[in-house]
Amino acid sequence: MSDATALLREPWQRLERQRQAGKFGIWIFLASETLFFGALLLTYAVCRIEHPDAFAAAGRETNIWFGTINTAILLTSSLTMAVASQAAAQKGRVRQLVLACLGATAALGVAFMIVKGFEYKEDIEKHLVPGTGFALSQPSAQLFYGLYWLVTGVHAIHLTIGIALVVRLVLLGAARRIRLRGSPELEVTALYWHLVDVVWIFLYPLIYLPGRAS
Amino acid sequence: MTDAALAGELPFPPRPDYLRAGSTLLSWLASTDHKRIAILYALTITVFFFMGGAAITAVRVELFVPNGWFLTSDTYNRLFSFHGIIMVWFFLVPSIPNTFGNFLLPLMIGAPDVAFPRLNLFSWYLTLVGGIFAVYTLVAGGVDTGWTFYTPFSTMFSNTHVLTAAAAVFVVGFASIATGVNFIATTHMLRAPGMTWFRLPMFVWSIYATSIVMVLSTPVLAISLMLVIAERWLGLPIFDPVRGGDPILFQHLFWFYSHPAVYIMVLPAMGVVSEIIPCFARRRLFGYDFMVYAIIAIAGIGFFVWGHHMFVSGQSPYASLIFSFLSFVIAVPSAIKVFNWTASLYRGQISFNSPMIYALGFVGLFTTGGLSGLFLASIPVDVHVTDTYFVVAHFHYIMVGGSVSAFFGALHFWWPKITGKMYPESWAQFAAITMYFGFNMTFLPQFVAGYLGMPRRYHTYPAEFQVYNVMSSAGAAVLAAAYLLPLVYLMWSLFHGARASNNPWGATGLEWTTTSPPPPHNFDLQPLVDRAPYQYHAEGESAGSDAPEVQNARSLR
Amino acid sequence: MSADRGRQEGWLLRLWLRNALVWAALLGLLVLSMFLAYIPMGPVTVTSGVAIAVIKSSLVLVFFMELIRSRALIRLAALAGLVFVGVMFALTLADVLTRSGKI
Amino acid sequence: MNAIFALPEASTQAVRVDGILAALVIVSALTLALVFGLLVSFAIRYRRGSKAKRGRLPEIVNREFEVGWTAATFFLFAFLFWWAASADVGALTAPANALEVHVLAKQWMWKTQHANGAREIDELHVPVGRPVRLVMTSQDVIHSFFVPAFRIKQDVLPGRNTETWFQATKLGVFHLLCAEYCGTNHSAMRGRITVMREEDYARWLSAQPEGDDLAHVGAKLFVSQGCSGCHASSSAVHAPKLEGLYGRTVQLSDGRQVRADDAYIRDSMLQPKRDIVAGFDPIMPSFAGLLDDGDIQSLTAFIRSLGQEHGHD
Ligand code: HEA
Ligand code: HEA
Ligand code: HEC
Ligand code: CUA
Ligand SMILES: [Cu+2]
Repeated sequence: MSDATALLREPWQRLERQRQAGKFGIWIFLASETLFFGALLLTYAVCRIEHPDAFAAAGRETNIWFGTINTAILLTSSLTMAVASQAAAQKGRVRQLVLACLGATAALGVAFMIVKGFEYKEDIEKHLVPGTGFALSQPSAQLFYGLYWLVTGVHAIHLTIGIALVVRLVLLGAARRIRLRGSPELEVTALYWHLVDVVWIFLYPLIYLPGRAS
Repeated sequence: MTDAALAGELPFPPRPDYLRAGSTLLSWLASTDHKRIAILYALTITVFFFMGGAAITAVRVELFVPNGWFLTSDTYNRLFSFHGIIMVWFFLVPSIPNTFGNFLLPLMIGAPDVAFPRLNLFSWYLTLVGGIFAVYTLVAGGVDTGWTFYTPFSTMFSNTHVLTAAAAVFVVGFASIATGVNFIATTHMLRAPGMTWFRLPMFVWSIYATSIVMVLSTPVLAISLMLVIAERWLGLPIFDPVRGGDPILFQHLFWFYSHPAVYIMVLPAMGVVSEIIPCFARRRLFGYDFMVYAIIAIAGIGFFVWGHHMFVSGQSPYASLIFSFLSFVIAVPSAIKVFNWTASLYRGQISFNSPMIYALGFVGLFTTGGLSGLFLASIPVDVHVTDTYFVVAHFHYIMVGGSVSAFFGALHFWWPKITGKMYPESWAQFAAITMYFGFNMTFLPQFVAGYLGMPRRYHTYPAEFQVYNVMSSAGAAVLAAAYLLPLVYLMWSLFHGARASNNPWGATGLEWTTTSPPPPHNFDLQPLVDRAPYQYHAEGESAGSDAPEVQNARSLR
Repeated sequence: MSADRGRQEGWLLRLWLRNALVWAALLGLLVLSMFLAYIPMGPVTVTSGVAIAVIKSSLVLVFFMELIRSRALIRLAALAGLVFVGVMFALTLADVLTRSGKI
Repeated sequence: MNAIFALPEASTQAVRVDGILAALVIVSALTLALVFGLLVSFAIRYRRGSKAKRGRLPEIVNREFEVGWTAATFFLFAFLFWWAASADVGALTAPANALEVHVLAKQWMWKTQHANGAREIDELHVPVGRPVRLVMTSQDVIHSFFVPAFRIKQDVLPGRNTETWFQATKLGVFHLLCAEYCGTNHSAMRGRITVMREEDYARWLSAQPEGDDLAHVGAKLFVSQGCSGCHASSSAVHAPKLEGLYGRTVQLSDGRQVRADDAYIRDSMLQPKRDIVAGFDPIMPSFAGLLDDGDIQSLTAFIRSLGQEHGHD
């Protein structure tokens, strides 16, 4: 009982209702995010339809190994996140497990960012930044890289927020400042994390796979 | 009315109302009470309304003569751009949803607050940050892209403060999304026992539909502006035609938001009118369930028509045909609304208090503006009148004649509830009527000027259009005066107005069952709902001839 | 007490197993899409990448995000985003794909 | 130039547009009369305390009413759409015998060029009664070519051609306005359209200073830019002959068919890999960045002239 009241917030009277509202709220937000990234992907689609060769040529210049490894990292982080949130919804004693999984999730997120950092470094060295001195001759190949930097940048910002949220949960949970079992915040964070992952799942074939076949 | 008489007899409520629960600045700026946040919003948008109005006043003065007389072209362009940006994103989009929606939504569904009170406060701060960006833009020298930010002008050619202007809108967009999420969750999760979906007042439905539009369309605005910022600031090519970018793509993204956004601006107004008309006609709302379906239909179909802003843009003619057809389709649910409001007057007991005048004004002006929308939806006609004053007249009819009227209607209707004070009725009626005439004087001539070929965003214009511009500018002066009146007498009423009773209009609706102003948590007892809204008379009867007090005693128990 | 622990380990195992299965499928699909990208199949190559991304994200949505066990309301919210993204793509591409020059 | 209360109907399209407009005005006026009429008469008749009969509501079945007016408005709107749309579709493509004029917009002027190379700035002379096709592009931002008296308007885009056409029916001088906001002097980006008798037009045209005509400029470019290295009939490279290409339907290697219009030819130069002609290798390099909009117009005119010569003999 006292546990439940610890998690309860204004204006709610019952934790169950509050949890439902939180979950519903985050899903609405995710729907909003879907349109956010949807609009970016639409931009990509239109540019690619108009310049198929430039996109193929530009896509070939990306480093598929960084991309694939990073995808694998994120997919794994989704696994640990899923386990954390599903375990926290159970009745048993799960604190250690949840903490460990959350920690792993955050670590994988950081790993992704590190790999991404190396990739960015390589891109800059290969002059794949649009503007003067751009490596490819077709002007429209710059469109691809304009979008590349933007999309991966926006994704990285989302991921950073995600990492911060997870780290917060780990710290608070480890210090027993909040109870992780049944925590609406954990559930909400997990859903956000998975969405960021879904976005990357779409970015992977669009960024790293064009132009490989020729 | 008998309010003045009643006022003395009302006992003071035993506990402080929300206005008196804490009087430090912090108790306002850190409050999570939806009613206080509503007041914060109200102050903010009032400031912005007058800023936007002042900018366009200068424009109207300049347009008195064909070749301008006190502004440079650059200043002119910055003024109308500022006007559009401020009026749309800092006044009209947040106007009814964030003030009245915030204030009334929990009250109307019998909840103590919105679902996420801290998010609610956060969203106001976002609006404020956006507003600071906007004001900074103005102070630093302004922006000259128009409110539409068309590329490649905005990305490569304008040398004004596009970045901060776009950032302002970007930030305020997130305030919209946050508010939308909050309201949707509130409507789903916090309805009082017995408050089923089909017992919701129309205003709640309209806010709910508006929130859905906000949540699903605003992110696309964010993206379109982010792309502009990225291209202009970071040099990432997206729309640059030299590098194969597609400027029309920007228009698609922009209008994917901005057409639904016009329904963000009008749906809440429709909700307001659907509350006022039954109350002052003492009639049930005609065809309640159809009104609900219509509002949902408008919100949904509103997403499918954006291309009607692009008939001459170089968009494919096939796409234009689809968009044209869908634009006609969306007029059907709008027609349902107009006819139902009209039918709600039938066999009523109509009194013409100022909210009712505004509401009736809304119906007429919205219909006029909406019908002109059908001209624009017909491709050959639009080809001729697009980007002329015909379009300017069209949207001011709906946004100013319609939505702003409804905003003022709401302000007067709920003023007693919000402040606990009555305003001077005859001044209010006078202001409402002046506004109506000033408005028509300003914008009716613009239809003609537009048809004759006067393009919009024109600092100088061919001399034959001068007649229309002079009429329009004269009307704008009347309109400005009419807008200043409420500012004065409403302020006055705060200090000298009679105390308002809980339900001065004899209206149905949960917000009228609590005290005026309401206590911090809205209701002393959890309300229970056992009937549909607008029970002004028994089913199948028409409005009775008794005084509203007597009727209320019967219908409200 | 020990019976309790036994039960707990039972569901823990199932929980891991269920999620690891999904994870394995995801990684499998990732590798698959990488290989398919190198096979020249014209438009099919592009489609395969996107189609696999759709499958992968459905897996995440349904199992990791537990849409499979969510209430109808939640599913509706998830669907709403997708529907309107669909509208945005459909109507924009209705323009882009039919601009002048093409029959 | 124009009367204050009426706008001349100076093109075939103008008559059509005004027809639709008149119908819309009538429908709207009737609707407004209905809505305002009901509002006002209810307001008077059922004002508070009036003697009008109230009592039980008559058995007007709500649902039937709603369905009735919903259906009525829907069909009315469907009809209006169909009517307006058919007028639009009819006006989409210019007649084949249309005179071709090239328009280049830039901040803040209109440059026009006739087929024989005569150039004008902020002016356009056209013969009455002949369809005129405008092929337009912009050097900087988006502009919009607007002639109120003709009821035509078309945005002019950078990096792309757009087209519109008109057939003037009245002699006179009419406004040419820029209708898409394009920066500081947007409102000063105005010009004049002079509609002349056919023979006056011919005389005017021949009196213009000898501009290099577009096709000739194009022919020079065709050599200097190296096009002829592949496309000339003597060339060893396997590239399609361009004679008679213009307006023909081209079979592409991926099975699509495309009409060789200005946009297609433009794309062929800027993005050759996009539409590969069936039977040829995608070896043509992109000329994006090498050719500006004016060059492209000239080359297009040249290719077009090849087609015409072919047709004549
Ligand atoms: C609140 C704002 C609002 C609203 C509600 C609307 C509503 C509508 N608008 Fe408007 N519009 C704007 C704000 C709004 N608009 C703005 C700001 C612009 C310009 C933006 C810019 O370029 O800066 C614009 C521009 C605009 C254009 C593009 C013009 C151009 O730039 O070329 C078009 C074209 O189709 C259009 C159409 C419509 C239609 C069909 C409706 C419909 O929803 C109207 C439906 C209502 C009715 C039709 C009236 C009621 C119906 C009846 C009473 C039925 C009976 C009728 C009969 C029997 C005939 N609008
Ligand atoms: C959304 C809401 C909204 C509102 C409420 C208004 C309100 C008004 N608008 Fe605005 N308008 C737009 C939205 C709105 N507008 C948009 C989106 C555009 C397009 C911009 C673009 O092209 O990018 C536009 C453009 C626009 C133009 C076209 C400019 C051009 O194309 O060149 C004109 C011209 O008359 C105009 C007039 C007016 C007038 C007279 C009012 C009046 O109703 C305003 C009345 C209010 C006041 C007058 C304020 C109160 C009085 C004072 C503050 C006293 C004055 C004080 C001093 C002078 C010190 N508007
Ligand atoms: C290296 C050789 C080469 C050069 C140089 C070249 N082209 Fe081509 N062009 C080709 C080939 C091969 C094709 C057919 C394949 C294709 O459609 O891309 C072609 C196709 C075209 C077409 C489409 C023809 C059709 O039948 O549809 C046009 C138009 C064209 N070229 C114009 C030009 C112009 C103008 C230039 C100079 C500015 C130019 N080309 C320079 C090789 C060349
Ligand atoms: Cu050119 Cu406006
Ligand atoms: Cu619109």
